[in-house]
Amino acid sequence: MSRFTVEVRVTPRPGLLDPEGKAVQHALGSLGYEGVVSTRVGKLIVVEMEADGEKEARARAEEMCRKLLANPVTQDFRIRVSAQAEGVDER
Amino acid sequence: MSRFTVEVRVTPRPGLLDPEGKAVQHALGSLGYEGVVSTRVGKLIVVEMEADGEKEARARAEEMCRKLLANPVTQDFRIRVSAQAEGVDER
Amino acid sequence: MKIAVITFPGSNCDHDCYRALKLLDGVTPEFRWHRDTSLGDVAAVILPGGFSYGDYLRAGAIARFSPIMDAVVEFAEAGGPVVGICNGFQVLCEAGLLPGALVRNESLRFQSHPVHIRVETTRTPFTSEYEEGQVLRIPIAHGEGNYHAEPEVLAELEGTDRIVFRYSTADGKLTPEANPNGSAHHIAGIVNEHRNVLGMMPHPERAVEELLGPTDGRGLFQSLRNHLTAGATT
Amino acid sequence: MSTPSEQDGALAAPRETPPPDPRPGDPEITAVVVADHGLSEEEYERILGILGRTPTFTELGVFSAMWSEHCGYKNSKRLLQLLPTKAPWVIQGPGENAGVIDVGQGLALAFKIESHNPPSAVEPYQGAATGVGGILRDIFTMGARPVAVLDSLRFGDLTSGRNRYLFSGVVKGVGDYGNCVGIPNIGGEVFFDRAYDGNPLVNAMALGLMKEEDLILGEASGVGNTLMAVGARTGRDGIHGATFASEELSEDSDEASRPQVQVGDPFTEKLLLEASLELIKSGHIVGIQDMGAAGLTSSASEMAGRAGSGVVLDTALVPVRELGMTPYEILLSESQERMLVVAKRGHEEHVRKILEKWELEAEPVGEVTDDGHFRIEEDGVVVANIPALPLTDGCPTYEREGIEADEVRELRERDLTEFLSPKGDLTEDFLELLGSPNVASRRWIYEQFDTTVRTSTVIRPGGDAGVIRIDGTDRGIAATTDCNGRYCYLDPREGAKAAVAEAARNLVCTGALPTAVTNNLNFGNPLKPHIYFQMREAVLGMAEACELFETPVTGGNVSLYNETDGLAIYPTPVIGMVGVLDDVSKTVGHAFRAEGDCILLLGENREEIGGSEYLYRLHDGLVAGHPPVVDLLAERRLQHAVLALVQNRLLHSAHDCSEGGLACALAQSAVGGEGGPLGVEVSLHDRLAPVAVLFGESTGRVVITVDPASEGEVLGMCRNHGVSARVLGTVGAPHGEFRVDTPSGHLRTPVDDVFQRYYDALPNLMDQDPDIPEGDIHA
Ligand SMILES: Nc1ncnc2c1ncn2[C@@H]1O[C@H](COP(=O)(O)OP(=O)(O)O)[C@@H](O)[C@H]1O
Ligand SMILES: [Mg+2]
Repeated sequence: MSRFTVEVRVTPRPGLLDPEGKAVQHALGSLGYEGVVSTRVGKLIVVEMEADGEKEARARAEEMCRKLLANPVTQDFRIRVSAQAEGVDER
Repeated sequence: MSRFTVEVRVTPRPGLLDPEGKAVQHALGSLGYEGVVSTRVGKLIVVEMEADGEKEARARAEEMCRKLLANPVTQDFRIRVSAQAEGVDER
Repeated sequence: MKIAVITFPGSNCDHDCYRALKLLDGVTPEFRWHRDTSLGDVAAVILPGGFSYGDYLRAGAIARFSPIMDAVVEFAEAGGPVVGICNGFQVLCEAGLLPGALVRNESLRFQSHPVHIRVETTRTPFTSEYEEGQVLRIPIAHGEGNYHAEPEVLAELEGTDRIVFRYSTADGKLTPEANPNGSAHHIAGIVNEHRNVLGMMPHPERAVEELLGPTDGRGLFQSLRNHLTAGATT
Repeated sequence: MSTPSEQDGALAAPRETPPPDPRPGDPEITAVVVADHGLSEEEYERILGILGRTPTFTELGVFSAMWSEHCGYKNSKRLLQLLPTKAPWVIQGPGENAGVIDVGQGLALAFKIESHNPPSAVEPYQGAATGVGGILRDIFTMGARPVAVLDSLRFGDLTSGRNRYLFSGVVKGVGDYGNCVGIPNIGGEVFFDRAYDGNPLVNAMALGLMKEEDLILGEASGVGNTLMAVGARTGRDGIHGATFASEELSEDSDEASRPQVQVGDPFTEKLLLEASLELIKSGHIVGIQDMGAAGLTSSASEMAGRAGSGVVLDTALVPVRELGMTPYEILLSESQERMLVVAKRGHEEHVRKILEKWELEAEPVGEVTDDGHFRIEEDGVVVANIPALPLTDGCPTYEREGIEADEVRELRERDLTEFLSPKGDLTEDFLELLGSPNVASRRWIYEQFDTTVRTSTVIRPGGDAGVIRIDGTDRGIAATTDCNGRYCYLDPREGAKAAVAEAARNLVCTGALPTAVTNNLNFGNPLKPHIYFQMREAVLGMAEACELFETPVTGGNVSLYNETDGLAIYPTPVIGMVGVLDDVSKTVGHAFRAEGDCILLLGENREEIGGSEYLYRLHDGLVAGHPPVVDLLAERRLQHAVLALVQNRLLHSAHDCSEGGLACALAQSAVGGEGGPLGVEVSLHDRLAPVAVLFGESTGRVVITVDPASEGEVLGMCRNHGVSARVLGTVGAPHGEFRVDTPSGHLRTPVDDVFQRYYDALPNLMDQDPDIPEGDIHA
């Protein structure tokens, strides 16, 4: 068993109205940011789990998404698995 | 000018209560998922913008975060910039 | 006859539903706890409003896994009448008993005020006491009541007379201002294919007593009672 | 300058239990460490006296929290003693989690107000949300089921993006929390003025009902009974929030010195609410208290102090959210949604079972002792050992010097004659005033609050006071919060009286008899003589009015040091008042009901424009002049008259005149109905300047409507009560004209314009630009 950090990114499905994204986009515009083409707002769910390997971690995460974490009618999800306890800071 | 996809991940600061994470963690437990060590829920904001280069895109995104997208009192943010219109699917 | 009101840990309209049912002759409301596994001998089920599990993640997403929900699904599939109000509607969608989903209000704000809704069909066990086109005054109180479904699903709901209530003006017009949350096709309530499962965002249980305002919600409970008594005598 | 009181002089401590050794790893106690804990030299001396030795670091933290202004009331206690607190219907006065009054038929009402100002300035959403959470816990720890909340808010002007950010965040926080727990919001207030720029005020009030016999107190009694930590786990949130609430904010309140904010979890609160009420009914516990300000420290020591007992508890037994927490942190954490419960010995398992049903934890953490000490252990090693009573009640209290600021006196005495004639067109002035965020509809706010959950709300927010029915009876409860900080700034004594008078007037307008008061004293730094002056005067004014109205004060809260960079807020003694209706079906709304109804004015128009919204809004933020004078005896007569009219079902509507004056009161009644706006045809014959008669804010006035057939009877009843009353005109047609004539000017405009201005003003202000968090504190 090793520990994995699973990052689930849940975003509103394309075509679905994203009022929150729209609001942020509008606010960025009013703050004077030009060149902002689009803004979408979704959820980030970071799960740390014990699993037998990356593959298993990913498989379980996908199942969690389908069952609970995302609603297929309105949301898409993407999963990223990393072996570290904490994701690398990419700043 | 080229187009960049900036992904901002906003997460509750460590140590702060994350009621949503707690609720999801609890739900995953009741669904029978074992080995889930922790769950945190944050926000994912995907901004597409025109910028003169990756560096500029990142700098502007950081400013946006500090000004609007994240609340420094309760949230940390991390930024990822990619040159494509759509982030690479890492599945 | 008994009607079950389900209490999830964060339900907060369970007592209000109970009280509204209590006002009906011949009906005995009974609470069922989310951890119960059986409904017992009840003629109908109400999923009340509230914040079943804090509405974390998505409203209703966690509640649908409550132990009692298996019994509710079974009951519904056997044709038993089920009404989900507000959070109850959200739970029914998450549980797959009704199509579509309820997403955040377009305003991004919680909306709590009386609205007008137009009765679109009386061909349900829940609306027989109303007239088609009748406009009701009923409160809403929700942050995620914006009904969304794929175009095919919406077309099917339209084509099969399954949209039960739509947000409208006082005189029954469907204007954008009359739609409080951005719902597709102004949808405030729908039924399933077999017409025995109703989900609606407005709160009829808050509109049954004169002291508190309009009483347009009564018809819904009376329709249900009449449906059940008719069923019992035939 | 300060004089410690005599009565809390030598508090000799019984010292049977051994003193703790310094805990390895804890900082040494130095003068700097002491000062960092907000304790004066004199206070530290007193601590040395109480302990007879140097405190440990843990003990210092405990004293610092308990002797902060927030818990210790060191600068306000002596003033609070001036307030009337007794009446036959008061069951529990100040000193408990909430006040309790008898409301008849064996039922009791618990109610209290509490501030969450500094947390809301830093993180408006969580600050406001946890404010609501805290006040709800104060109610249900008395054994009462919360039935309503109200919120009293102050912000700087909405022209600033930061103020809009604070305002929208606070409103959302108040709403999300109460909505989720399922408690209807039935009212409150909001006021915008530059004086609140750096220091928004967020005061939340809650009401709860119980059977009288279910009352339970926050007492740790019965030696050997078990202390249990119940509810959420303890994290590092808001450590030293109580001390923080007692400090001025300054521009360099930076990241490092800023305590972590607390995050609320209303879902857990709802579970805790149900579990607590079940627990109290079960008979397995003898006491319960919220772990609010200063967390475990204040709850445990106050419970011991009240019962005259002692407690011992082991921090290693407290369920924590994070590893490696020190006793200091565990004792001072302000994590939300936690309670301290005193379980009867041997009943711990029953307690645990009840909590488990609600998916919550309950862990034994200590027990009640008889040695009068507050003793803390970490894994059996004593880390703090303090006599409980001196800790809770031995905080030095000060009476300070109070001197009025010269500049305020000058402002008050300023001649306002030049402002008595309209600035431009009278109707335009009127519409501008009506669109002021201090006059316009608050619908934008309360539509974000669930106001009808629990199906008991008879009068929703939007009128004068909220009204709920008492389930199973004919009775009702009305509640309101009021305070005009501008009046209090110009004349704190008159301003405080005006606040009490307005609260009572709001209640009687719904038909409720004013019964009792809770208050929130929001002020600047009490060490400054002109601030202390404001406090003293305000308390004296409040005391005088409450005495006369027979509305005793059963509790409240004090929030001081509301200053940024030396600039203080207006003195803002918020009054939360509750009233009782014997027959709730007689209640009256503020909106005109029918065309042809007769409009009457009770009370007198006077030439009073000092401190008015008109001056602020139409004359570049001018705050000057004498605020309206309060004639308490006339108010009392007015209250009786209105109540008699309601009793006899003679009123179709009743609305009190406040900010914006008579013209705005008429407008609010004209457009307040569900069925759309009604016209107004009114003639005023006062020999006063039009600005004074239309927009002056004289107190003691109520606009009522009655059936024309009962006009004579109503006038007669008013005469009998010694209340001046006269016919102003009639209610006009739906969507008709809004017409008010005076000898020297007219208001004329379609009532639809009035409607639009009144309802659109606040949304328009909020929709302009984004609400940005930028500003002094975040920068
Ligand atoms: N302004 C006030 N007027 C009267 N009593 C007050 C006032 N402020 C506080 N009190 C009373 O002092 C006691 C302690 O209050 P407080 O420290 O606010 O309790 P909590 O533990 O809830 O924070 C309470 O009973 C409260 O009612
Ligand atoms: Mg308290």
